[in-house]
Amino acid sequence: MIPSDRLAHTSRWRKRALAEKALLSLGLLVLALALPPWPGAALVLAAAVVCSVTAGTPLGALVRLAAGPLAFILTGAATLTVQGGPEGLHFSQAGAHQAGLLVLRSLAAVSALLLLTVTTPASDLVQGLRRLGLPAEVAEVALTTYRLLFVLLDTAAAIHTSQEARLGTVGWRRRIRSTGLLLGNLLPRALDRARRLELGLAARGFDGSLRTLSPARPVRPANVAIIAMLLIALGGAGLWI
Amino acid sequence: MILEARGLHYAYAGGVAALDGLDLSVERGRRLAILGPNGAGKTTLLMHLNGTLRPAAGQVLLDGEVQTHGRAALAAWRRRVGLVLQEPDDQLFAPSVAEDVSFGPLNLGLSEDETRARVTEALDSLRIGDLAERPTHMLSFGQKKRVAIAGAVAMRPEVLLLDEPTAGLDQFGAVHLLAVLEKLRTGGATLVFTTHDVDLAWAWADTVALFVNGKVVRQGPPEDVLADTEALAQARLKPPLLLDLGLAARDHGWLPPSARLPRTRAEAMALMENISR
Amino acid sequence: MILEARGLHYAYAGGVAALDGLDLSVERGRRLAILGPNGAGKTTLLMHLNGTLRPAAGQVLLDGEVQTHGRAALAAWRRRVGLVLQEPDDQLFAPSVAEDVSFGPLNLGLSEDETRARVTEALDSLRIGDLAERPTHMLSFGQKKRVAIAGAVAMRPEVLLLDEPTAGLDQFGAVHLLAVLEKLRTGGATLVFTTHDVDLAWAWADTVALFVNGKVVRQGPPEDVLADTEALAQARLKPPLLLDLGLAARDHGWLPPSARLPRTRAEAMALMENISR
Amino acid sequence: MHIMEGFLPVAHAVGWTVASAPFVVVGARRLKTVLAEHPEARLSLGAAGAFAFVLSALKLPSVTGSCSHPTGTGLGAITMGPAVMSVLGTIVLLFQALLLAHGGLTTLGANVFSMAIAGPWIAWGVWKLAGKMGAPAALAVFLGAFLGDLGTYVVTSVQLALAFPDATSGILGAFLKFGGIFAITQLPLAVAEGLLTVVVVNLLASRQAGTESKA
Repeated sequence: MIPSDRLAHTSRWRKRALAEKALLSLGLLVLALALPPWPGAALVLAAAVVCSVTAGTPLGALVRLAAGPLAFILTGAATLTVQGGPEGLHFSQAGAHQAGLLVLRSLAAVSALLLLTVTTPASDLVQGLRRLGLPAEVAEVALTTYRLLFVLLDTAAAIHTSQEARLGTVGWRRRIRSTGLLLGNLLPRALDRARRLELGLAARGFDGSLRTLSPARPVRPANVAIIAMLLIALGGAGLWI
Repeated sequence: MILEARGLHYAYAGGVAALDGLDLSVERGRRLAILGPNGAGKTTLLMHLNGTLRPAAGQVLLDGEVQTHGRAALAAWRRRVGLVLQEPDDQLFAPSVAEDVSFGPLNLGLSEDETRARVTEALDSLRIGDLAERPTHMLSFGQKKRVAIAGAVAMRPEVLLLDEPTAGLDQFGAVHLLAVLEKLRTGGATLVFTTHDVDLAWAWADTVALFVNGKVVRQGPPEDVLADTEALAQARLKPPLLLDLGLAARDHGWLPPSARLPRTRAEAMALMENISR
Repeated sequence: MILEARGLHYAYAGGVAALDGLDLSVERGRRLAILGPNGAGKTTLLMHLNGTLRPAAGQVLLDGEVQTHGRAALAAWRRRVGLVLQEPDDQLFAPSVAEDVSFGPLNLGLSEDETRARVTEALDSLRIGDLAERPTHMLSFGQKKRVAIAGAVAMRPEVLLLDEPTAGLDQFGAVHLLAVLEKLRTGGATLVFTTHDVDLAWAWADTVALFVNGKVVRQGPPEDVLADTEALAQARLKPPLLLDLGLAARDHGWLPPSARLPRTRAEAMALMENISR
Repeated sequence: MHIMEGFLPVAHAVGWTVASAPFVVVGARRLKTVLAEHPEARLSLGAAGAFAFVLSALKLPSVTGSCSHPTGTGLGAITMGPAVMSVLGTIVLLFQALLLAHGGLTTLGANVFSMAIAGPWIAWGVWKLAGKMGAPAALAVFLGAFLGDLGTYVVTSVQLALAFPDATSGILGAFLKFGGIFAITQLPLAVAEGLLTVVVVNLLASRQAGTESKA
């Protein structure tokens, strides 16, 4: 199970139109990058978190989702606090200031991305991209990927459990070997599953394309107007304060 | 006969014969159980009955007409004969339930409105209308199984082929699934299912075909086929428990020779009541 | 008590409680059936009993000692408690049967000679010595299932946890598997298995634990637990058919109140004979 | 090694997207041609994509104990070829960003360049070259996967250095800083990934052999 996917499917905003959610999240993302980090990014960060929580995401879950990216952001930013010189590396006040702003900006951007991921299943986004002109073939491969990755994650978890039960994950060498065996079994099984899926879909008239009918979720102009006003207000505040 | 197989031959890549001159006939509006042990090739047989696999020799007839494997012919054939595989993950590919069920109707060339109507109808007939918007990967096994059947039902097939429909389901899940299938049948569908479960075949089939070594060695009413201990032994199977008990009751004179043998728990309990009187 | 669970709590990522204050005790050398409907969390429970999952609260005791989840403690724990999952494909990862079964013994740090001896012993005890050199992915489902069990048996666990051991097997396969497991038990192993099949629990368990809503609501001898219609109904289950028939026979006075109820087909047929006398 | 959302300045994000686009478009064209001939391949490609996602979501044991993931670029390139990997890799990176917040949308171009283009081509090239020079199969696989993984890490370090040059020592100094700090996790990971890929490729080969001898 993927936490953000589960959150997206159980979100209060699950049935909101894709365009509304995309406009809000991507708008915030653009603002996070375009506005000066202080106070612009801070405002975006606050807005994204408030929206995510309003959509029904527990704050704790949001923090856990942000933890992974944050580790990278902090490591990356840490390198900016030191400067190379003729006598080796030394701490840099200016670098630290730059790093702080970078962390703030990245965090705002990550929270905007998270707002999208906890309200909108990735499959909806791919369907949206398809309507915007993504080639159908690529979209269909992507949607098959989405569907099968859950099946394969379950399988991988079960294989891992059985390896643990037989002490296959104790020690570095055994873990490498066990992980290799896991993957070496998973790939043929993934392809085998694709073959069986082909047979299963043939029975339903598979003629080469994987067309389906998505539920219609009409855009509400009022919501779009509210989102636009929010984004303009944030942009204005970020520039003027 | 809505569906017939005549002299089907088919061998796997390794050269092992899966079907070896198989004959089978399916009566319209009835429930046929194809009974055999695991690995006997029951799935392979089903895949011949809707044209997914092409026999090396022999024919499949639909309403008396020999079917061919050209593109257009196959499409028409599969429209009339639906197939539900044992493992629902082998048939569900779309991210959500309603999207998945819409695949078949769209392939039939139906309009969006018609497709939507078909999806609703199919989900309702499987009693899973409330799952329409759920993501496929968050369903339980039993729910997936019903969605897979809805995917076939949405194409309104005349014959529905089901591979081990109750495998992996618990009592409750199996009872519910059978109730839903029964409703489809009274709606006019013909049901053909494979199983290795003699008790299921006994409780629920109108006709049983015993599948051994690539052939149907016996086909007929359950009380004949499932009482044929010798034929069953070839398939490494034993008679259903209730059939055995019913025959013993008949032997002891507690059931008149012409009376129906108990097929369900309720009938068996009623028989016990009768004996005590 | 060789194995005990006390007050286990565990919730899935979504916040749904899987185990909700679960207690369970397993007697040495016996067969315990954990009975519950699909999706109840039976697998999750097994994964706590060998330390794969760590409870939010509660303890697992082995021979009276509380188990901990440190690296070394876990290794010792899993050496003593083996786990066999439902799907054999998830457990066979080496190219050949013998290589696969050697995975556990090698991880125990045994020498090559000792490992070879263990592999032979495990395959023989599962009666599949002839499969040793076969590639794992070419086996039948029933063969894979036995190889997976051999993989656990080769580590000589004191307790063997089996998730739905007979699921997917036909009559013949199930009977053979149970015979093999019975041999392991007489060899000293304690067997704990999950199932949704009340008839299997009735035919084969010494003790039944009824698992409902994250708790064991009843644990005891099969004739008590499986006759408790109310408790079973909570788990969406019905009593075993033979138990129902046996109780009816007892009610009608054909069986003395103290006599053992029929658990197998043979015993039921013998009872019919008795009645007729 | 992913660059997270919002970490790159706008100009760099756009620049790397533009740099990656031709590879992905050409890959998508290839995909279209393949799928026109083999419509059913969309299922197996989807399965391969799902596999790549699972692969990259696995935690590998690393010496520092931090959570690190195999890139899968080597295995993907060796089993599927580097051209298809550019599209599949992009799909996988998109899902990683959307499902795990690992990487990002504005940094997708940069991540695609390092992990779906540079890594696979390096891995594939090294693997082929080592094979031609007579290296044993396992060594060729190891070198391909090892250097493919190292390659993505070097490219990412370059990307970061270009975005954040050191005030005194410039881009080169910044590259050494970023390279140095990530080397702690990436070097052992590259070794692990190389070994892992050897195990996988060996297993796949032995399964293949088993199937053929039986058939």
